[in-house]
Amino acid sequence: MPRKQIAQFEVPYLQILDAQGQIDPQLDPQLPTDELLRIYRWMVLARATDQRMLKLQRQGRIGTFGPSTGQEAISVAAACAMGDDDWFVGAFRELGGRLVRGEPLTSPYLFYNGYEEGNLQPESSRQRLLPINIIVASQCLHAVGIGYALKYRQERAAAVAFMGDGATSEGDFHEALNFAAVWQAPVVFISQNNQWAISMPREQQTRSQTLAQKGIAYEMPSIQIDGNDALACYVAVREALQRAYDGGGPTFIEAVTYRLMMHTTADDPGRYRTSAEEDEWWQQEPLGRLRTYLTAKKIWDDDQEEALQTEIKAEVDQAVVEFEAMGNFLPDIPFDHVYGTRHASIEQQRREFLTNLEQEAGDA
Amino acid sequence: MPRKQIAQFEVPYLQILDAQGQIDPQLDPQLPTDELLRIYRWMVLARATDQRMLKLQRQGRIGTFGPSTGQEAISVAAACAMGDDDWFVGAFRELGGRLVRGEPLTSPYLFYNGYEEGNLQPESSRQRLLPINIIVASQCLHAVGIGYALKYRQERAAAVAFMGDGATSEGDFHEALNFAAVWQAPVVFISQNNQWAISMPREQQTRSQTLAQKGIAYEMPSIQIDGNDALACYVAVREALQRAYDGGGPTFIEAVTYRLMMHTTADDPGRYRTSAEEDEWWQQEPLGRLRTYLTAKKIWDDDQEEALQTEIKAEVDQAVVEFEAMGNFLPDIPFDHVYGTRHASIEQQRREFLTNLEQEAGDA
Amino acid sequence: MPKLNMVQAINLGLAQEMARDDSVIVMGEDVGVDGGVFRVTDQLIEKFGAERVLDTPLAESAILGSAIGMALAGLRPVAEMQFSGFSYLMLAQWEGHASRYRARTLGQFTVPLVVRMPFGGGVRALEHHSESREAYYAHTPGSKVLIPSGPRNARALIVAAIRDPDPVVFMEPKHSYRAFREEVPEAEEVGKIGKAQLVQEGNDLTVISWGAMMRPTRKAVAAVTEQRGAGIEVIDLLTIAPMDAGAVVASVTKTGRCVVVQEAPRSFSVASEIIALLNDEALLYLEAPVKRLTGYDVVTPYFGREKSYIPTVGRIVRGIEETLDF
Amino acid sequence: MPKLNMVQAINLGLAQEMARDDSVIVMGEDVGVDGGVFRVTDQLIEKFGAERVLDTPLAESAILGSAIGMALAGLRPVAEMQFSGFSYLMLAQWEGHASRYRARTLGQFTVPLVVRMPFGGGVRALEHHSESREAYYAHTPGSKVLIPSGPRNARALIVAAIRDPDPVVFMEPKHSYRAFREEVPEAEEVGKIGKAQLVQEGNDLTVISWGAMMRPTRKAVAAVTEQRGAGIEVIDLLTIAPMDAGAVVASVTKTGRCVVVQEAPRSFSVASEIIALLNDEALLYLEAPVKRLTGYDVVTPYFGREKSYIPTVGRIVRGIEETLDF
Ligand SMILES: Cc1ncc(C[n+]2csc(CCOP(=O)(O)OP(=O)(O)O)c2C)c(N)n1
Ligand SMILES: Cc1ncc(C[n+]2csc(CCOP(=O)(O)OP(=O)(O)O)c2C)c(N)n1
Ligand SMILES: [Mg+2]
Ligand SMILES: [Mg+2]
Repeated sequence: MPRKQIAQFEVPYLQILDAQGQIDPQLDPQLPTDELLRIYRWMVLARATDQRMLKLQRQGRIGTFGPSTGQEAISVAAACAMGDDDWFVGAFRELGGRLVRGEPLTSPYLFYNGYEEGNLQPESSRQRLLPINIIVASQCLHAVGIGYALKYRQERAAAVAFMGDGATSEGDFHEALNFAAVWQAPVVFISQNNQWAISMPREQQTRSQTLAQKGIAYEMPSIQIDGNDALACYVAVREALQRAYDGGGPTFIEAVTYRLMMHTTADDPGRYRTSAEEDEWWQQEPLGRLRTYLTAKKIWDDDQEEALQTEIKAEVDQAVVEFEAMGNFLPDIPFDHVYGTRHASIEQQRREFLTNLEQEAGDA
Repeated sequence: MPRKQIAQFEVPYLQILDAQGQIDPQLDPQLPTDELLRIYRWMVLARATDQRMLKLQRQGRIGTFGPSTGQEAISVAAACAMGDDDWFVGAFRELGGRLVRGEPLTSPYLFYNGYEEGNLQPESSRQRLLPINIIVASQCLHAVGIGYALKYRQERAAAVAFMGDGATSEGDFHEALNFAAVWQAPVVFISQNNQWAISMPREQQTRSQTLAQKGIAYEMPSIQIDGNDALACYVAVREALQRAYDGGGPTFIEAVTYRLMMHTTADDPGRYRTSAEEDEWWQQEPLGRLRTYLTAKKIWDDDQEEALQTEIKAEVDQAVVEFEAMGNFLPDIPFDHVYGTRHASIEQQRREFLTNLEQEAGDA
Repeated sequence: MPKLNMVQAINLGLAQEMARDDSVIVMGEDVGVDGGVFRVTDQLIEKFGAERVLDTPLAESAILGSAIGMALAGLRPVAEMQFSGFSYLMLAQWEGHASRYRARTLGQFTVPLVVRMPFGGGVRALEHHSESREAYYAHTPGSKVLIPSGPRNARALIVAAIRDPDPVVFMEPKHSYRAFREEVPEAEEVGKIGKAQLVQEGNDLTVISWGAMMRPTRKAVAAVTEQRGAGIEVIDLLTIAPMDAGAVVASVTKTGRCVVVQEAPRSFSVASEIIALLNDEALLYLEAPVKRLTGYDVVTPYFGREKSYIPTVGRIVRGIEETLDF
Repeated sequence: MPKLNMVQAINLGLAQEMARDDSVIVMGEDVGVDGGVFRVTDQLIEKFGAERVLDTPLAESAILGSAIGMALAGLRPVAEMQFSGFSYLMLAQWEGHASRYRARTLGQFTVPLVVRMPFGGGVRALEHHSESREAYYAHTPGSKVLIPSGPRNARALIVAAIRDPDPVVFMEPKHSYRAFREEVPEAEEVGKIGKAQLVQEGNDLTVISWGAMMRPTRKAVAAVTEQRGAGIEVIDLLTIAPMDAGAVVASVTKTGRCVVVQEAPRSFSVASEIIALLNDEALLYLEAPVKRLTGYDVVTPYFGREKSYIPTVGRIVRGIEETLDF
């Protein structure tokens, strides 16, 4: 039957640097050398930290954590594209981006060793970096509220929210994109589509061909990008930020990437995916291709690489030493931060707690 | 910059009978006369019931309720298109459809007078009619589960879920459409876009041009229809049901209509919209245009109309009489239905309750 | 001093705080142009504009979740849940974020915000519009839960809630919205969070209640006092959490008898906690079991039956008498 | 009889019920191919196929909401919340529908379903993976809340929950998942919902606990018994709601002293309700205040500090002794 079509939509895609590290000259953003090297360095540091954490976890020196190896490009490039006044609103797989934003190198260890101290941002920093968020998709809404506040205060700044592919199934994701669009809030939503939500493959998470098309539901500019291509990530985020600063409202970016390691150290991917699949994605991982490009561009060579690896190993070693030297974790600190005001009932429980603690010490 | 487009989408629209009651001959579904008259009769009955309820509410004979005047076409046509084995999963503005599905004429009064008895379906009926649902969008998920169960049991049947335009903002709406699409569950989602969610106009509820395009997020066949055109409603729902029966999964239908009355009897639309807007929509209301069409088609005339009105008034009168004669509402019935099993603590509270009740009677 | 009902009093408090501090933002479904379905936010949009009085789309988790973001970024949002019965849609944001941000960051990030919500029955409303579930919020560490009982304390407490450094659930007993008026001074009054109000002193028995139940409670107390000349002490809890344990314990230590009147279901409730508190601190002073006059552990009936399920003056009178006579 | 841990025991119960009744469907995040993040649903997809063991998308409200639909249409879904800390996302569906459908329709529509969820701390897990919030569900009328404490009762209770006509929240103490093994008979055992278990008789004091706290409780009781020769009665609650008031009251009426051990925060909790119950029914028998050995009213600390916040054997021993010596 002949029916009217009343609206049309398209989903664009961006890749600048392909899996072999070849650049599409038409799309080359011509980033300055120091910016390119800065991005690369953070990615290398993120990878090194991630791998060290894995080791520490296996040795029982920190608790369960979720590695981000293979996903360095998107959060690092986004963080590098961001301005100081922008807010970084992460989930739990943006280690690289967090470090770029000034998180102390010791924080990941502290956090994954079970101390809230790992959430503290340096007093000197702008502190526009929210702590790791574990309730899937819930942080998307915080970004919207922050965006609204920035707009209300007429700050030229935006909130950048990260979430996984699985996160797009949660109601909070939907509500966040809708609110952001209605408010035309300066927010950049970045879904790290790493193909898996624990054991759930992307194709079973949702029936849509792309995650990017979910933005159509909110009339939101949306794009799918190669999330392992640091240049595409940088360009797409910069564009989205520009739009946000200029009052153009939110953007949704689907960054196609891959979780090369286990979901968390408690997970065994062997139960649900093949190593062949993993191998294939290792061919497309972001560090190698960026290095190839930098080398081809002649702004990087093997000596520099070696020096960088040595330097970064020392940094990571140093951070671990510092972390392990930390010790003064006051036991009753939770009583200090239930409320911002003092209450007799909480103080009474604190006394009870401390008495108990003393007695426990005696038990031992 | 030249960017690839990786997916395209279109949103179709269907209107068969225009606001003047003119049919598009190319789209005429050629419904049998008795089916056309059946649809019309239910719409008239729904309107009459709605208006009577309004009167009763104003007289304090029932409590707050939300009128559906102006929205009769979509729920009635959908219910008429449905098979006996299909499930009707409503929100709270589908009075017509509920009546079609066999809800006793006394039930709306009972329900809106504060008695769960208004949710009872005749024992003789198929009972695939869920009670009114007040938590906006929550019922969408029930329809998905029912759809899954039907598929699992290999029944050739579907669940038809209704929701408002405002409902599309809730997380439950999103989660429901995603689950239904992933499961390819036989579900028809019908959003009655009546332009308002209490005082919130459709344009501020979401930024999307259409609600229909929200289905794209789930790769779900979606369509916008003239929800005041009973023929378009019937055709669209029948098509969607057919798809569901045939294993083609869910469909999303945006039915464009208008809430001609207040949100509920506790609401004053004068605070947020003009009567000019209301007047304009009165020109497009569904009963008049269907009657025009039936008359033009020469299967209906003024005498028949008059007879119908008389007949329906009598039916409505009779229902109100029956409703008002009902009285034996056992006070402790809530204790019977907390659980399907008996528990001492509940029974003890029941005794306490009954003792209190006796004493209260003494107080008076 | 103008005589205001509770709706007007809260409205006054909101308007004054908005005038005082431009970081205060009001948001929720129908709070703007419509002025709120109960008119609590009436005229605020005219006074402060649509940027500060936000008519949001229909999504409770988003309302709180975005309010949390605003609070993190330095605003002081006052978000409305249209009815408490729909607030469970935001409980994950409440339990997971609002109540935790301070602890999670050892005080570095905080979320000073208020969630207002009408609750409770007795207004012949539809399903989900009549429940009392203050215990959910009270049981959530990091939450402050306030329930005013009259226009004057409602105004003082909403002001306190807005200025408080912590997230506050402000539950408004809708049955009391227009039930009576009180003089509410134009001049600033700031309630004290964490403090109960000693409504009336007495030596024979303590009645503890809050919210809409304060009215039948006071009537019942008046009746018993008149009939028996008993000295009944009355406490209006006002803050549910963190509770004013001192006031409760001091009173019952003195009177030795206690009745708790609450609309919510009985088990695992605020009344239960009051009893537990008295057990901890005042057991040896108790001359009778503490009596819980509460809703029953049944699914809140539709309004046709609700009345019998909400404590009445007569029931409270009898409860007090039984406890006096124990 | 095979010796099973709790994970295996629940798995056995699920497998047997699925084999017995094809209306039983298991669903949730990662419950299928992965067998559940704790392996509670291990191998079920191999045994019963992907139509009966559903790996769902990541959305808790949808998991319960669609399970409600399935139950309305005659299935018996057993839905998993991956951790109780994410279950608040479905509380609106629980409070608004699962717990109400029967009452709303006077028994015409019912939702026999089970929501399983691991809860509680002590496993060095990330934020939101360590809470105990059984009180939320227990306070919701129409809800049944079960907490097993060992492999054998876990198997018997999951079977009972699946066959029950009502929605059941089945909270699995994750600290006990692999902590110990018990003999669990292959043959059918069906637990009794609403019945506590008298673990050990005694005349001097009653200890009431549930879930993971049963183990330190038993150890503490053994220690006190050994040291002092006291006769301590131990009750394992098993059903939190509707609670077995009879068992609790009978025991404390006999012993006159009571200690409640719970992991959840203290206020507005299950422990509070037990005290309220004893106040109602056994006050005159109490020779000492009922002691609450519980979590504190603080935001659950990250695991670096959590241990001190969970009741330990030593703390329970002291609590029992203090109550004996009162
Ligand atoms: C609301 C919620 N439900 C469940 C979980 C448990 N969980 C943690 S991560 C995860 C999968 C997330 O997948 P995705 O969004 O794709 O992010 P990724 O882990 O791949 O980075 C799940 C189910 C959670 N943290 N929050
Ligand atoms: C979850 C939830 N939030 C708020 C409400 C209060 N409320 C009832 S109807 C309504 C507006 C619904 O709008 P829409 O979905 O467009 O349906 P309509 O009333 O127009 O039929 C609101 C906000 C509710 N019932 N449920
Ligand atoms: Mg993922
Ligand atoms: Mg509407």
